[in-house]
Amino acid sequence: MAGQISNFIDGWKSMFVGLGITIKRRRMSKATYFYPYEKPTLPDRWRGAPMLKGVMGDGSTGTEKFPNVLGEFNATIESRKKEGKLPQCVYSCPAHVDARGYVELIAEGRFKESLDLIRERCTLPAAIGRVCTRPCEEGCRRNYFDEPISVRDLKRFAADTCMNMSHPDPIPKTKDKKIAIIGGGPAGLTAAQDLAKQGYYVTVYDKNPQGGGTLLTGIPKYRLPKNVLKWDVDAVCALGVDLKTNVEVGKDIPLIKLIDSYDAVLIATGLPAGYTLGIEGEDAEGVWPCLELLKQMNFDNHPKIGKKVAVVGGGNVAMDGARTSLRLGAEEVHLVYRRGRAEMPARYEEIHESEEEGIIFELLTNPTRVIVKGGKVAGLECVKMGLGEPDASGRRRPEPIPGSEFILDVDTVIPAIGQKMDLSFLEGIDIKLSDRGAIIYDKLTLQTSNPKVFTAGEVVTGAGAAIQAIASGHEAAESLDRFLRGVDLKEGRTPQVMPKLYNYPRVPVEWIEPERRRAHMKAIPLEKRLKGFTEVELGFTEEEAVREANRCLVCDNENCSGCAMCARTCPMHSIEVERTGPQETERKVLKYNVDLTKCLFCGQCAEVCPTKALVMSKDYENSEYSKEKLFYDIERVLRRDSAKIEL
Amino acid sequence: MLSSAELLNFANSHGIPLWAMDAFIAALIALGLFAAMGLGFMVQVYMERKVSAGLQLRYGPIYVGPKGSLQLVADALKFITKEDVFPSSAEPWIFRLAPVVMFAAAFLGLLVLPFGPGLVAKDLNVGLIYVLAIPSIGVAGVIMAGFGSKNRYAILGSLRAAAQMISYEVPRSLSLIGIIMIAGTMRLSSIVDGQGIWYIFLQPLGFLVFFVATMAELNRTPFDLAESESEYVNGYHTEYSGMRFGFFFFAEYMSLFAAALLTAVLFLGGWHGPGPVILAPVWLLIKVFGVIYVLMWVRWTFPRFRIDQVMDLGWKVLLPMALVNILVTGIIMSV
Amino acid sequence: MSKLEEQKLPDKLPDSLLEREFEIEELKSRPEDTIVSQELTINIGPHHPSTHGVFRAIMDMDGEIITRIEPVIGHLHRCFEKIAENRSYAQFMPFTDRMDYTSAMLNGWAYAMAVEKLAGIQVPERAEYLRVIAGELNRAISHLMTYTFSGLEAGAVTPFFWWFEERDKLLDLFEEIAGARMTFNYARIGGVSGDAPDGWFDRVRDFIKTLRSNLDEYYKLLFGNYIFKKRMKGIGVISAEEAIRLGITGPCLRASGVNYDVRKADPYSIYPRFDFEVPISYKGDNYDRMYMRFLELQQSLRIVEQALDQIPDGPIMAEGVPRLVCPPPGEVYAHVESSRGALGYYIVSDGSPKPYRVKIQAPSFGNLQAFTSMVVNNYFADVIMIFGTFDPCFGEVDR
Amino acid sequence: MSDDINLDEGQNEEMPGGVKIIREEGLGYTLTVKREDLLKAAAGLKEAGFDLFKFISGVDYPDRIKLVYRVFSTKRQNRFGIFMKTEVPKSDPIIDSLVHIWPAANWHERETYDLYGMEFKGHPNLRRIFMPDDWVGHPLRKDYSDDRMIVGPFNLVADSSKKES
Repeated sequence: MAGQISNFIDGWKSMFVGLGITIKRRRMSKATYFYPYEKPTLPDRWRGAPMLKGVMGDGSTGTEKFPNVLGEFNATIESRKKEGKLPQCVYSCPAHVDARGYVELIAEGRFKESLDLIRERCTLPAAIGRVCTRPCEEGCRRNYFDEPISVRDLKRFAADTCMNMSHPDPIPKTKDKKIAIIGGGPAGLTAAQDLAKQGYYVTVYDKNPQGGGTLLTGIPKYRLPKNVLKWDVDAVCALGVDLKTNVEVGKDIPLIKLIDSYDAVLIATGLPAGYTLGIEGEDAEGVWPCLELLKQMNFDNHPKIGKKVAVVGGGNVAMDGARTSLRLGAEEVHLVYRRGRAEMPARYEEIHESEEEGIIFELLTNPTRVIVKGGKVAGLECVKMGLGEPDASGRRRPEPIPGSEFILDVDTVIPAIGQKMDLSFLEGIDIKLSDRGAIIYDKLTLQTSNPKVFTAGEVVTGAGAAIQAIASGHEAAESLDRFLRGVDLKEGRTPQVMPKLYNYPRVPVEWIEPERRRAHMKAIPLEKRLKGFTEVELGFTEEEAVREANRCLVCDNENCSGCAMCARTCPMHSIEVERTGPQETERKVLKYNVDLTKCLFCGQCAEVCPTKALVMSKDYENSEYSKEKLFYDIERVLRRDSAKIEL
Repeated sequence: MLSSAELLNFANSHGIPLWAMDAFIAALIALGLFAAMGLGFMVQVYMERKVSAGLQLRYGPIYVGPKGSLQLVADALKFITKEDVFPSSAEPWIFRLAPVVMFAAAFLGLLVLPFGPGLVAKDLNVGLIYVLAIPSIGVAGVIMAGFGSKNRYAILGSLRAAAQMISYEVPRSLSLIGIIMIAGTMRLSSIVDGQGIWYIFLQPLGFLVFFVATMAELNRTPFDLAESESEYVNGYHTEYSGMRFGFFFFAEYMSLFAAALLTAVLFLGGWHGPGPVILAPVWLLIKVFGVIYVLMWVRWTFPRFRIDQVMDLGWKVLLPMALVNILVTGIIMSV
Repeated sequence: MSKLEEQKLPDKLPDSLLEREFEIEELKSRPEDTIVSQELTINIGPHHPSTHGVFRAIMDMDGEIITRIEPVIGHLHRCFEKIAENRSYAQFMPFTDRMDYTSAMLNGWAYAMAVEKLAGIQVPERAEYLRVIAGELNRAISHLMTYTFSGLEAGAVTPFFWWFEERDKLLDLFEEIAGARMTFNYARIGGVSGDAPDGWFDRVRDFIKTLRSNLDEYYKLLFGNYIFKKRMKGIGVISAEEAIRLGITGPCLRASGVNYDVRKADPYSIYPRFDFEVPISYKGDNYDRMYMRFLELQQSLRIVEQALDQIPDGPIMAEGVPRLVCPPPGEVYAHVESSRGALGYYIVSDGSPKPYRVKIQAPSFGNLQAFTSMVVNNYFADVIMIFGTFDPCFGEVDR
Repeated sequence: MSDDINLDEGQNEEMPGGVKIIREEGLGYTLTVKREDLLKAAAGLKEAGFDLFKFISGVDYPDRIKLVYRVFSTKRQNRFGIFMKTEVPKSDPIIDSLVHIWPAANWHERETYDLYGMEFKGHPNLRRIFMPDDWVGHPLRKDYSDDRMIVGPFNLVADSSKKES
């Protein structure tokens, strides 16, 4: 009975507690408002109906170009990057060549203007167009859908088509300052071109018979023919640069004389020498340092090598050395590399082509001794290696496996394990050197301890792609210009924007339909390649180049380029896009229609739009739309008339 | 109201037969009550919406008229203009008569209820029994609605409502015996006169039982088993629409007003309140709308009982409490 | 002949559905005074206030007691599995929100996790944390929804409107990161679609504080209420073996005493970093099923708070994930603890950008089947209450 | 999830013909069984403590239909699930029902019948569950398509715009 009474009382008590709660809630603030009209502010990621900001070829302003204005170029690149208007291809290139710009000019058929735009930032277009490691293609947005645009080959096409045209006319000398540049490599020539454009007297000293630096000596002829390089160098000299070849500073002219007679000096000597293996028997006859071999081959005095060759090293230089020795008559070429295939620094295409040409890869082996018989090389003793933990550079440290020595019977050994700078001409000059023999310089202004002397190129940045040397050449030009104008070097100067390499997403090729595929460069057949030093890749025809250039999505220019990537990703297939064909020069979007009856407002099309023209407007879903407004034709999509949307 | 003497000589002087005179006056009073109830209906609907909105963190009607006041006119118009669907399978006459019976039962209940010291249609000396007996005819209306509309939900709903209304008649009546014992009479106006101290303080248990039983009688939560949305989709008036449903709605709110008036009269001392006599009806109305507010407040707080729990509560809890109340009152009065 | 045009009763159903003529001869053989009662067949149609979606049940009722139930589902069947086979992996993402529309974030997350497992994509830390925060908040609100819906079914309308209040505040938060209020489409393969705008985390903390302070009021109003207890306690009791036999997962299984929560049994994503308990009780009646949800709601808020403290900076999308994801051929299964149980995706891929087969394991499908086979011999009012505590979401049941 | 499958000796005999549970990448523990001894394997699993039935997924290959069952064990302390795979030639899609072992499989089998046309011998109430009863065809078959599909099967790669780079 007692339980029942307490239960009875609890029951009634809970009634009054309930009443108390409801009455207390009366005065609570009401968050609900009259949706959607009274909603104070719509968050910026609010997904209304998809809407285009602008369309290409319909009275829209052209895409923005990035000319090389000496002082402000770094500043414009950095500000565009912040606003999100910098396309990835321009961002990924160390020298920020305006890839989007010149590809679009090619698409419109204006090849000469395209070449001029390339020349702004890349001084040797034909050469770089053949040898560059393509960082721009790694950043291309088209990787997300199928295959990137072949930007490097288009650069080469632009240079090749304008090769028969005349060189640019010289620039009048307005300033009476004289600049000496030691080393006619990519860095030196870039600085020379920029300073010549400013009207300075520029003289370049180079010890090789022809300008081009490592591009001349290090790159074999089948990849970069010498007449093409010569055309490029002449184009730079035509601007008024005085190039003195076969003059070695330090031997023919002492550096101290240059520093006194010129107002400023730029050291851009690059990395001519190679590291030695440091193993016993290295000075025997038949051991060719790789760079030396490539240099002799490039100067056509046909170095004689034996039948069986062993190239030591895994970089691009080693690949070139191996393929050159094949062309110089070697039957059997072994490539000896300490680490595994994944850790090889050479480019993927290089490794692939050398395998095609029949080079035997001796991976995970390290040479320990050169067997010498009568002063000549008779074999190379190597040891098998096992891979341990990754070292500082992230590559796994190789440890020799005891007792696994074996002998490669070869008669020529070509060490190619890295390049070294040659600063012999600096004796007696008061330029401070670091304990390891490198020049001490200011990272931002590239100035050495002697205020009149600057450095640029691989001599300071270390081995890398040619385009990196060109980028530091531009920096040096800006410093020199400021130095000669007496302006403080550091004040108001934005450092160069260093690109971050993208993790290259690969879409498997078999799922991409043929006409969306990337135009691949045709090459001469395999047997003809080994015969002589004719160039392997044949370049694009005009029709191929324009078609490839039209594949470009013209990223981040806030005007729809009709690439139909949004139509591909729309789950409900409610977007219809039509643009002018790939061959017509004038690119126009003929029809753009979003069928709002099918659209889910899921926002994936706006996310994927490479040009950032398609955005989700603030229209409140279909509550706003009557039946006939539901078909969003081009006029409506551009929403020029409804002032309601402020974007 | 008018004393009967003046009426008589007025009738004779104009040669109107007596019965015609009474009929005319009755019609006049009925019309007055109907108008009052119409106005009360609108106010109650508006109040219901606003109170429930308040409790549920909503705004309630705002658009129609200043602060939503014209919403009640809109509701009334809605009932009148809506199409009056007549289901083909329904029994024609039972279906049509059900709302009339419900409405009549509720309307007759008002005859005895005083609105002020003299303002009562017919001050019967057995007013209390009358007021308890007549509204229970409404049960017949409910059953007629349920079976008339041949809809399974309606049948089940009406059976539930009937069971509930009948079984709560008993505790409701017994809880008032305490008052009769104290007041000594069953004439409502004299009960109000006798309430120096409000009967709620004298009869707390009685008030509690009466209040809960009234809620059950009116089919309001926590006892609205009849038209529970989640189970029987509006119970017995599922098939009704338009003005017929309007009558049901009108009947419901009228019986709500009548029950609140009865509670005010019996327990809260009718029109007793400070200030001159002319203010009496105002006090009464304030108390009535106070009771209505509590009823609505309860409605929007509590969940619903299950039908067998309702029966248990009715017979096993409220009835004994009513009897105990009578016992206690008897002991106290005899001492 | 589509389902919509012609609502013909399936004629193969047992004859009790049709208006049963009373067998006259059988009546004659009875003595006069026996009361003849006839079972009433009632059709809780697809459109009914308390069916949580489009569920149709044809019940035979003897008075108030249900004697037989015949469920008919499939009204909301859009065959997502067929749609998935015609779309690329990224294109199917918005459809996952249309399954369990009350906790859409968890669906997208499960699907994305399955594809990432298949394609071997590593999701960055911040994206994992954002997914946990969004998922747990969504779970909390959908648990609160089930709790207040059962109040609505029992007749108490007020807590239902309070829940709208809380949900509206949460949807404002989700609007800022995902851009929509119900079909968020927030998860992406390899990460999430939007980073949290600045100040968003503090707003989430405020939201949790207010929700937590309101929780004891919700508790007292419904659970504390005598009437609600009478309606919930001891009704629809399911033992542990019975629950497992019928294939229930989620809070309803934990209410019967089986401790199975995917977040603890097979910890996915970054759940091992949070400490939270899985509430469990043993009576297995309506009250416990609802109480489990109430406790889980509080645990979810705890997880969100821990996630808010530990969230690192960094990218929100894995790098190098192409839009046209082509995972290698193979099979994968990934499951998530959604608000209604274990939600899993079984994907077979043949290397092409389109999945070869996507099977969605919906927890509500199993729960609904368990409901229909255990509900007989209850009051009709209790059937509605038990249905409320199972709370199947019909976008998920019918797929 | 612990790696070792410590199925006690008692259960191993029931397993038909020494079929071993392997750990497949991406799926976890799987058990591939021939069609005939599906019932034996299922009984063995039930005996081994796998009692919570999760789902059946049919997969429509050109010549055969693969059925994947997923069962979870709440009894075993390390708590994991197992996939059971069988294959049925397209010519006679008949397999014995598992309702008597796991009653929860009832609706899942009806769904597989509805969408794939798989006959389950011994199922108490094999009717369509999603589609109306007189529906023609089984939707999830690869060769099935009707005019009602919102967006017809399309070649993902050829998108809607005609002239396109």
